[in-house]
Amino acid sequence: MSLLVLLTASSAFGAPSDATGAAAPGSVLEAVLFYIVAGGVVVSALGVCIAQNIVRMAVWLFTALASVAVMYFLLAANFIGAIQLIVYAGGTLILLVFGVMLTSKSPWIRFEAPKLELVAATVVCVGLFLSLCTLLGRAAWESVDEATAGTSIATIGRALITEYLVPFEMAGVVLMIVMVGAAHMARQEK
Amino acid sequence: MLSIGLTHYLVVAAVLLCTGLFTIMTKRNAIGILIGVELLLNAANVNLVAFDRFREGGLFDGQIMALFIIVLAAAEAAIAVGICINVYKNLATVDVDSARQLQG
Amino acid sequence: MAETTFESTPDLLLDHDRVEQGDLQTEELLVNMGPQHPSTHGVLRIVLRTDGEMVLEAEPHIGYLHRCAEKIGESVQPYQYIPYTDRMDYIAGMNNNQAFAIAIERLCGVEVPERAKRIRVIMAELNRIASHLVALGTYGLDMGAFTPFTWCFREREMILDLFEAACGARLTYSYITVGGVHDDLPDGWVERCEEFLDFFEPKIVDYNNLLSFNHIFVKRTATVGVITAEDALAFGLTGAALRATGVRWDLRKVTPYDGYEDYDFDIPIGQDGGIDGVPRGVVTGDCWSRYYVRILEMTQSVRIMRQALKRLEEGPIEAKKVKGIKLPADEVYVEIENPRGQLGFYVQGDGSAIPARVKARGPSFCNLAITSHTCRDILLADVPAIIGSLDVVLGEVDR
Amino acid sequence: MSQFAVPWREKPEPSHGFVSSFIVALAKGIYAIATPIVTRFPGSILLSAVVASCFLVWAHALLFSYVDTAVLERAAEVGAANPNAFGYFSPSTWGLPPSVIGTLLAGDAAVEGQSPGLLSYLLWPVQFGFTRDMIAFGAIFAWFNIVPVYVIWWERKVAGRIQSRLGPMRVGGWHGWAQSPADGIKLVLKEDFIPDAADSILFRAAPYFAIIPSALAFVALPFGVTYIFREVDVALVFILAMLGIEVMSVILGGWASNNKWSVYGGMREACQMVAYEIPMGMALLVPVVCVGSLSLKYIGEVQADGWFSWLAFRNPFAFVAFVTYFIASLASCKRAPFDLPEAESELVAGFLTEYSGFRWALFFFAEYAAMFVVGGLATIMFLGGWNSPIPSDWGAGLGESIWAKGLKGILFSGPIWFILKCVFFLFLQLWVRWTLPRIRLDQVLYACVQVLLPLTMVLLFGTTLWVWASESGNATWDVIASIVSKVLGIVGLAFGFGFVAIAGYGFYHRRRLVGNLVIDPLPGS
Repeated sequence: MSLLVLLTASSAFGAPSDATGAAAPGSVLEAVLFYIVAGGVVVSALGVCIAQNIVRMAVWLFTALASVAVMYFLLAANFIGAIQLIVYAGGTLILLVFGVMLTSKSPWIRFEAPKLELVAATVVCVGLFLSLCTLLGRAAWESVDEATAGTSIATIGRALITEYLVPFEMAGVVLMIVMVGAAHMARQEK
Repeated sequence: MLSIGLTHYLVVAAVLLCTGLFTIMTKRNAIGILIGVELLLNAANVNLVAFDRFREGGLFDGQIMALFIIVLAAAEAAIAVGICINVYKNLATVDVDSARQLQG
Repeated sequence: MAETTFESTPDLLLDHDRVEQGDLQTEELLVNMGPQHPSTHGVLRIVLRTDGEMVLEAEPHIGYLHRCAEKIGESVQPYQYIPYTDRMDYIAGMNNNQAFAIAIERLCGVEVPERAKRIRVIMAELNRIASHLVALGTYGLDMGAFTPFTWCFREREMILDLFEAACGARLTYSYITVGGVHDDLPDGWVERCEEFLDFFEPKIVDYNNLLSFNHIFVKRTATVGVITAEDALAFGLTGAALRATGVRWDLRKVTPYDGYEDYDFDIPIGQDGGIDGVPRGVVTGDCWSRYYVRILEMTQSVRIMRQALKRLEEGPIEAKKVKGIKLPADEVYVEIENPRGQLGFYVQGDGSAIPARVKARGPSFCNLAITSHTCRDILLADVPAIIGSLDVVLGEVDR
Repeated sequence: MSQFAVPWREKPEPSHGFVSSFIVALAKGIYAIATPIVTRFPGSILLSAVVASCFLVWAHALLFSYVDTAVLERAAEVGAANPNAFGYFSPSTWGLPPSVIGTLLAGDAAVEGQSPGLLSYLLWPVQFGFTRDMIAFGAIFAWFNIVPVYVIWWERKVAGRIQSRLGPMRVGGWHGWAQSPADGIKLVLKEDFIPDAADSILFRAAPYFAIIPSALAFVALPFGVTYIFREVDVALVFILAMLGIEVMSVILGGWASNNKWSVYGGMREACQMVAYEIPMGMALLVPVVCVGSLSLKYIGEVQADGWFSWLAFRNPFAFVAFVTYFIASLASCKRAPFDLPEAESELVAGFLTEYSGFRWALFFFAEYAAMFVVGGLATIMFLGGWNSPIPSDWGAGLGESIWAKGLKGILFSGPIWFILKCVFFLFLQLWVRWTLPRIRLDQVLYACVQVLLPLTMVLLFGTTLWVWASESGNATWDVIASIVSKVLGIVGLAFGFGFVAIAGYGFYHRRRLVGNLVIDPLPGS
């Protein structure tokens, strides 16, 4: 099993055509890898909404995030993929699981939704999905089939401190506020 | 089918979006709703990165946006988990239906 | 899937008021530490009420190793009861033998020959070293350091070899009997013992370098589980646990037995850090003090043994006619200094050869009583630190 | 059957399946064949293994120098993609233009001056990326399996020596060399036990969440300039992410076991991870700032000029960051003194309490593989990666003869140096583990958040200033920087020699503590 995953994930870095190492666009390999990874994303996402147990939901979310990261590798966005793994799967998700552990009396606690609500949600979501698919099928994107070359981290880094400097600093301020706010909320009131 | 284009990725993003929405609508556990929100954000990220990949120019705006979203998602999760724990401290449950003191 | 709950079961709660007062912070757990747990030194069961990593209170539950040791003493003759005393505190069998033997001797007025007293002192001090080695080694294990354990057991093996040479047993010796000792020392034993002492003394420096003055170890044990002298006296603590609080109390000095008054030795006590090589941050009566008092006591034991070996002379090793001796209708209570504290035996005779009542005062049992007082509002990792520093032997607690 | 029949005796003997029987038979066979040889000639076998591995590396160096010149240069000439062996892109079937494939398959006279003929026909599969991928995949997979098994054996020997014992001595003969494989077989054949109250699916899944990331980390870990499975431009972040994801398995395993001690283990790991991951990442950013790349291959390549060019000796901040990273990496591998999630004296076995058999073995495989990865990261980021301490232009006067090539192939062999350095780090980890007591949780948080984190911030800031000053081109500054670098290098050299001296002393006196006082328990017998 680990062998399979090793092969799949390592091939995601692909038989590349450029320095970033994404699978050559338009190749059969890319298609195969895409369907494997997309299958992983879809199954995990469905797992999240079907699972009743909150810890299992978190595990499904974990696999969904990991598959999305592999999808980023396929899209030649290696940096985003790695960041997705380290921040999302490694950090945020563990925070969530930590929250689950602190807030549930038992791991098998369930909060059932009413039947009617389930039906309504299903109708809404399936309808939304179908309409989105219809829209996507009709949309005429420019230069859709021509994938551009992958990025380099240096470009992203340079853009972050020139063009996107203000959002970058704002993100820092937001993180700062979040740290203070989280610390305040976690403070034990005596 | 074998030529993977932008639409393929957008369909995957649509699946993520709809499942995220479904999760938010049906789960009663506050952290479950948070998980749904993470799915939604990932749908947006997949969209951004895919558009970035299949776009002329190579400015990587999409990737940078995705980066910011990941950062903000981490911040959002930290605050939201903090709120959940506070709710749990006060109400001894994280069922969102039971947190209705402000409902008047 | 079985429905399992992490909720506290109310009838197990130790202190209902505290639970109701305390605001609900996170999940409070009742955790059983033991009876099967690596750091409870046997079959001690401690019920911990924890809030995350914090231990709000800890209550020791004992009795898993109860073998009616005292009741057995009321149905066998004293010399037959000696092997049972071995099995109480199995780490320090010699000292237990000695305590019961002295009790019977005091009751019956048996005079022990000089050579037997010397041998008893040598054996008791050897066993004190062996017992402290176990305490140090397992304390290292409790702190997560495995190596001190094997180093201590390496030296303990040599002591056990010496015991085996003297009496043929390595754990339950039954060597010190009523009226003297069971066998004379074999040829060359004294030289071997001196050789061992020469080998052993520098090893204490090794233990200090490896564990005692290790920064992490000091951080883990200093100011943890501080017991004041008042508390120690109030709870009836004895032995290293009492001396670590700064009380200079040792029965070998206070009420000498078996000729301890002849020997020149000191009573080490715990002290605050910063002087005499004691690391900064150490407080009198904390875990580190209790640990270090044992290290110092080993040095004193070596001192006593050197003197005793020098003064060992030829002579009889056992008083005459003690087997089947009739116990007078009287009672006696004798306490001696066991490695863990004061081990007392109360024996009541009724004119027959079999005691009417035997009762033991175990130092481990009494020292363990302070656990729930000390283990309040500490971290989970401090619980093994405190239990280990008290150095209890469950065989003697449960008897 | 009488009415007194004991019901539990009627149960049939548990029968092992075909795979189990096969494994046992295989193990017995190997044992039967290997034991007489290994027990009789351990020294000569060890010697011949060393010689053989040297020869293999030599042959490897020759082969790849041949292939690289004959195939890759040719490919580059025709304008194919960036050539890179072992992770060699543009496999002929996927990327290379047909004209190139035709030339390569023809083989002969592709490049002038190289001997065509038989060798090139024999080697022709190696020019295909897929073949090389398969070789490299086999190598990684084998390495991933061998490392934990033999590090565990080695750890037990090291622990034995430190504790004045011998360690494993029986299984297989020579110093218990087969102890770990035997333990592995035992673990595989053990009962597949899942507690009733556990969440059985997550309980089963958790070990795989541990082992897959640690195996994936090897994908981006370069063993040499061409010995990379996949060259990823964000290899550093990728490996850090893999180490971070492993935490999930601990939390999950602890949670799914439904044992209070396991939950404690999982929670502790989560707490600890929050504490150590930030200082660890920031300590690794120090060399990244020095070099300006996240690609491990590039970071390794800039350290090719011998000992003094290694990044730990570039500036004082990097030197301190090296120590900081090592401490944080201990926490990342759950190694003592940071082994709180499985603290056996406090939490029984922490998250591993309910695990046994194969699943338990998977956790341990992951842990030891992660130890190697962490050591490899330290090697690449601070200690020159796969480069030898000798500058790489040494030996230019030896000529281009086949023997000179072979000698240089051994002397500058990437994998040999890389593995040696990793083994050094592994030894440090073992040494620390068997010497130090365990830290308390609040002390871990204090050490990581209040000591290491500010320290690494200062280091990062300082090294940024240092790099900025170095790039300003001031001549005086360059002199100062080179002097500082030399001083640091000499300090590092002193540490290195000190380590060798201590290790050698310990090895020479390895029996000193064991038995210089033998007390005969039965005198006269």
